[in-house]
Amino acid sequence: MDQDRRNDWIWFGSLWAIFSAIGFYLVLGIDLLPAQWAHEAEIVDDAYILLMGLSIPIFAGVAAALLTSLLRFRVQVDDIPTEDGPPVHNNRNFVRLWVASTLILALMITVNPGFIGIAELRGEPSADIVVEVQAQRWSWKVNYENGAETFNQLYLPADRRVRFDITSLDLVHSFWIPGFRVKIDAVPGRVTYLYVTPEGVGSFEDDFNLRVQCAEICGLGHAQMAMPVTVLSPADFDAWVTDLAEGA
Amino acid sequence: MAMTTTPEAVHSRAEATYRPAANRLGLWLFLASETFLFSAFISSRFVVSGTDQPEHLNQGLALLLTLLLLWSSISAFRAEAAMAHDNRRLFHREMLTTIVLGALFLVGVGVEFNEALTDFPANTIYGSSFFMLIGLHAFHVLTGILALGVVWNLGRLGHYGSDNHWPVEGVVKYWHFVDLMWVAIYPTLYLFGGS
Amino acid sequence: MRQLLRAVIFGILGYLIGATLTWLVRGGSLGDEVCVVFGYVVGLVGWLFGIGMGDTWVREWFGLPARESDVTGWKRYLGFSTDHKVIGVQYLATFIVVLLLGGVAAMIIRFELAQAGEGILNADRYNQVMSMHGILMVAVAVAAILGSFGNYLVPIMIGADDMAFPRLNAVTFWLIPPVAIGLLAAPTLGSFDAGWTAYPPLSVVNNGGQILFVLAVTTFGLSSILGGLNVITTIVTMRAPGMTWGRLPIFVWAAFAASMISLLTTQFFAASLVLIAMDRVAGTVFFDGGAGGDPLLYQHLFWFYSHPAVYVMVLPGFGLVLETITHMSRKPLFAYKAVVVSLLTIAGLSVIVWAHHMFTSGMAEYLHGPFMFATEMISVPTGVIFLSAMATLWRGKLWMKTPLFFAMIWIFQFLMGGVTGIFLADVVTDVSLHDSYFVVAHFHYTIMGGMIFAFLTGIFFWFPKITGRMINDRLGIIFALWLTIGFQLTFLPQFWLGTNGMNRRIADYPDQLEGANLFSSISAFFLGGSFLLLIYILLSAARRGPKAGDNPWNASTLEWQVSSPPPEHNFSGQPTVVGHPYGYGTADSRHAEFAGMTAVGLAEPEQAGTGEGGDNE
Amino acid sequence: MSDNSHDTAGLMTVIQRGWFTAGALAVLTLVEYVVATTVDAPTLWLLPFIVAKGGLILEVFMHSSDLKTLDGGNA
Repeated sequence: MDQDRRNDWIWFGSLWAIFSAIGFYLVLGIDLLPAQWAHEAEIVDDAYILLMGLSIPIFAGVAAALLTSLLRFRVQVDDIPTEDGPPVHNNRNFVRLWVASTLILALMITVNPGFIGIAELRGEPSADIVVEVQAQRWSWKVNYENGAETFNQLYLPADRRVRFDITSLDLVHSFWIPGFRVKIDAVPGRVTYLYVTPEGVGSFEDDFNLRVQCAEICGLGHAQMAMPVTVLSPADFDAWVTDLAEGA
Repeated sequence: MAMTTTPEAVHSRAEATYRPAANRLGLWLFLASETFLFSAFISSRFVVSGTDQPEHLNQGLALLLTLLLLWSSISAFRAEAAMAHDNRRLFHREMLTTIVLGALFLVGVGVEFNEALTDFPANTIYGSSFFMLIGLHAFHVLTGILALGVVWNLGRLGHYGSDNHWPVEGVVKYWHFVDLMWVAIYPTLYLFGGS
Repeated sequence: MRQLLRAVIFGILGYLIGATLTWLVRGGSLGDEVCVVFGYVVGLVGWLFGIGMGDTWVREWFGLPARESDVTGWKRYLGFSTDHKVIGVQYLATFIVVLLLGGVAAMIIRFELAQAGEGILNADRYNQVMSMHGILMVAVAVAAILGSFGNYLVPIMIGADDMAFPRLNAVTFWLIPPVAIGLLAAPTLGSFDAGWTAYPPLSVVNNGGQILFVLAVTTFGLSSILGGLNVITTIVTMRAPGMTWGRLPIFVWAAFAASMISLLTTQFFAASLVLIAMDRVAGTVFFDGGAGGDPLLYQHLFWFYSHPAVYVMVLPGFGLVLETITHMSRKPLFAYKAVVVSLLTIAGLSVIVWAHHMFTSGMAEYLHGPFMFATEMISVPTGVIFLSAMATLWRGKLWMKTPLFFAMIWIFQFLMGGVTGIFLADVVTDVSLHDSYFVVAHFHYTIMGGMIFAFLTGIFFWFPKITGRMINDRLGIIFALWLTIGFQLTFLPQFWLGTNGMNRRIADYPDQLEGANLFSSISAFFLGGSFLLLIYILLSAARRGPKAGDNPWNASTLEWQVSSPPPEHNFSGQPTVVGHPYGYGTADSRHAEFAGMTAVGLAEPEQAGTGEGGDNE
Repeated sequence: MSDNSHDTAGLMTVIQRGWFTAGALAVLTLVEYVVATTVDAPTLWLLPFIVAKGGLILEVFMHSSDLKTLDGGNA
């Protein structure tokens, strides 16, 4: 009998190990996330990968327990079941251990990537440049500090910390740049803000995730409410923004 | 004591409306649920405009309405006590008093609405909260009056007695609940902003 | 039949009277939203009056004796029946139909999304179909289990003859058809396109169909409040002698916890929708940012209900699955008390986590941390549910019939939903993933995986009790595998789509995402096809399945101790509960005794402590 | 209203309790009004009045102690 019980756990342990290995290989081996175009993207992706790493063993454990049960505990019943399982109603120590470990795990991820991640993502409330963004069905208007203005085009300097001041004239829209991994809603009647430090020079032509996409449903043109983002080197950006302001 | 009522319940499922514990609990749960509805609207008022209130509030009328509702509460209380002690005359009189006071309250609300339309119309943020909250409360007063009317009529026809007066107790409880909500709504709209 | 016809006529008349009177009073045109609102309200009253309230309550209000319906046979299902079992079946049938309707909408959505660019639908039409799919499925998820199994099983399981308020119960069900009619009639006023969440200002300024959405969904909320009230009252006051709180079957506890949530928080949903209606028809400015209103107010009110609503959906699912697992693995439910505490804790915590839907909404930043913390904490009681399910299976005698198959798949599916939920509870990852297809995949795992799979578990487990006939088990397992594979292949790619820049609720997307979308669409059609098999299984079993007998699973709880289907008043004698509901493995343990009948059932686990040292036999 | 005695003395006692409560509520309301119109930012000052008035109504008028005996009593 004891040998039988030990075998259950050996089955479970082996399946757990195998599933975890497969899981780690699949999730961490394959690049699931798109290219990072901002400092913030690294923070978000690190949190994502940390959470993935933590969830794989949990996931594999449950899957292993289910498969072990299916393989080892199923019985053939002809008509009506006559045999019962062991009358185990509880195992207080095991429940306590389980609750304690889930609690500790939950607290751990609340601290990191939770609170620590929030602090990193927010960073210092200071910016090198401020860009005002105004959403209106179904387009974006962008104003730069020197008075330059673009419509459905966003140009940003690399390696400079940018603050977006975002508002909306009509509906709730959402300002999402997948390549930067950041998002904030544009709400009529209030100004929301967002800090981001783009990294690397590129444009929508290089990566379709370098775009501002409206992420909050806003009617007919919602899917098309996107504008390409171009990240220039700081010098190019300065030249571009000056030209634009003077030409205007 | 659920099972003491079982024989009756088994034989006539739909007739089994006199299960005092179930009826009481059901009403309390309903009132708890209603409390959430009122708190949703009351908290909306604070979310959109804090405790701001306009100049032209008719404080006198509001105080009068508050006292009117309070008076109707005591008459409803007397009506219930009367039926519990088989005093039908008193029940009859106090029920009518309550209904009349409730109707007067509604008239007062009408006057208030009329003033509000010019002082702070619905397209201002205070006006929105005002019409919403007072309207919601007035709607409950109205349904309360209708329910009181039904119970008063049935009591008049001799349907209730001291050992069988759940509908009276229920409708009066509902009436007190409407008063209870006013206890919160009155300061929310009129007093929190100061003078 | 007569009642139904009368209800339809009164409903239509009521609508016409309400709308016309409003039109006469205020002018304008008959199609104005104000007229629609009053027409709908009067029509709803007319409908309820016609269906049966007029015969019962309204007559009593005027001192007249009530006229009870004396219809028997299958016609009961089409009228105002106060029998909780009839109402349970009415819910079951109604929501299977609504589920299929929502499924058709899902198929249209996936057809459109199979390729980038405009396909069969233009963007406008797409938003409407997507919104319709959303609200239909949310309605199914909220009410399908509580309405059908809550009604059917709770009274029998606690040894009562009916719900506490049988007439209210009937009214609760008959509020549902106007909801369906209201939603499906929305295209006559230009349809609604703001998603099921109906965020303002969009839902204040869009087409007139939105007002029907608001009215219908508010009615639905009323139905769910009244249903919750009835379930709680029944459980508290109608338990059979000896049915202590510690002997309640776990599904009853789950229904209790879920009913608490729907009783209280649904009012916030109603409030948020009423505010939208006021903004639309009465000229108030709650959500008009320009006039001092605040669109975020809606989101707070809405999520104060709609997050707990997720638990209204899945808590009864937990109950069904745990019941099935304990009966089919022939072991007592592991850690019963801990599970009960967890169910109540989840219900309690659910009302303080709502703003995790709003991390990117622009609300005050100091709120992010506390709401993230509260959200992560919900994983602890949920973990206990998982523990109970798996530990009950462990070393049991697993009878691998379709219900247990579904229950085990449920564990797997809901785990995927739970684990991906962590990514959305965490502020940092949520900033990236919010409103993306990651969210879409996540909630399909929790709601479809967690609720629909539990619903199917319940259907397959209690089908013999409800109809008296067995289903074809081989087909059942084929269906389970077909559905699961289709489900995984449809929604797994959507996680990838979400992290790779596809936002939700769009008719068109960047060409680069076409491959994964096409794959997901093809899988979705495969998934959709499996439901044809389900219909076949259910219909063929109901018509010519083998007779089930009273207790085909040899299960211990009260509903299995009566005939299949149960007699009209559930029990011929008064049951007295004498022991734990799940006494498997303990010789001569009993759950209940019946007056004038031989003792049946199982279970008196006075030796509940025997499990202390581990799973010793 | 659990005492269903038919005597008028019992009724008078109950009604007297009602009158006392109503009197207290009226006084509280008036004081509340005075406080609100004299104090500068009265929100916090008014909360005790709401709690007191609500408590009185719940306890005396609505018999909230009923709730204790609602459980079916099978436990």
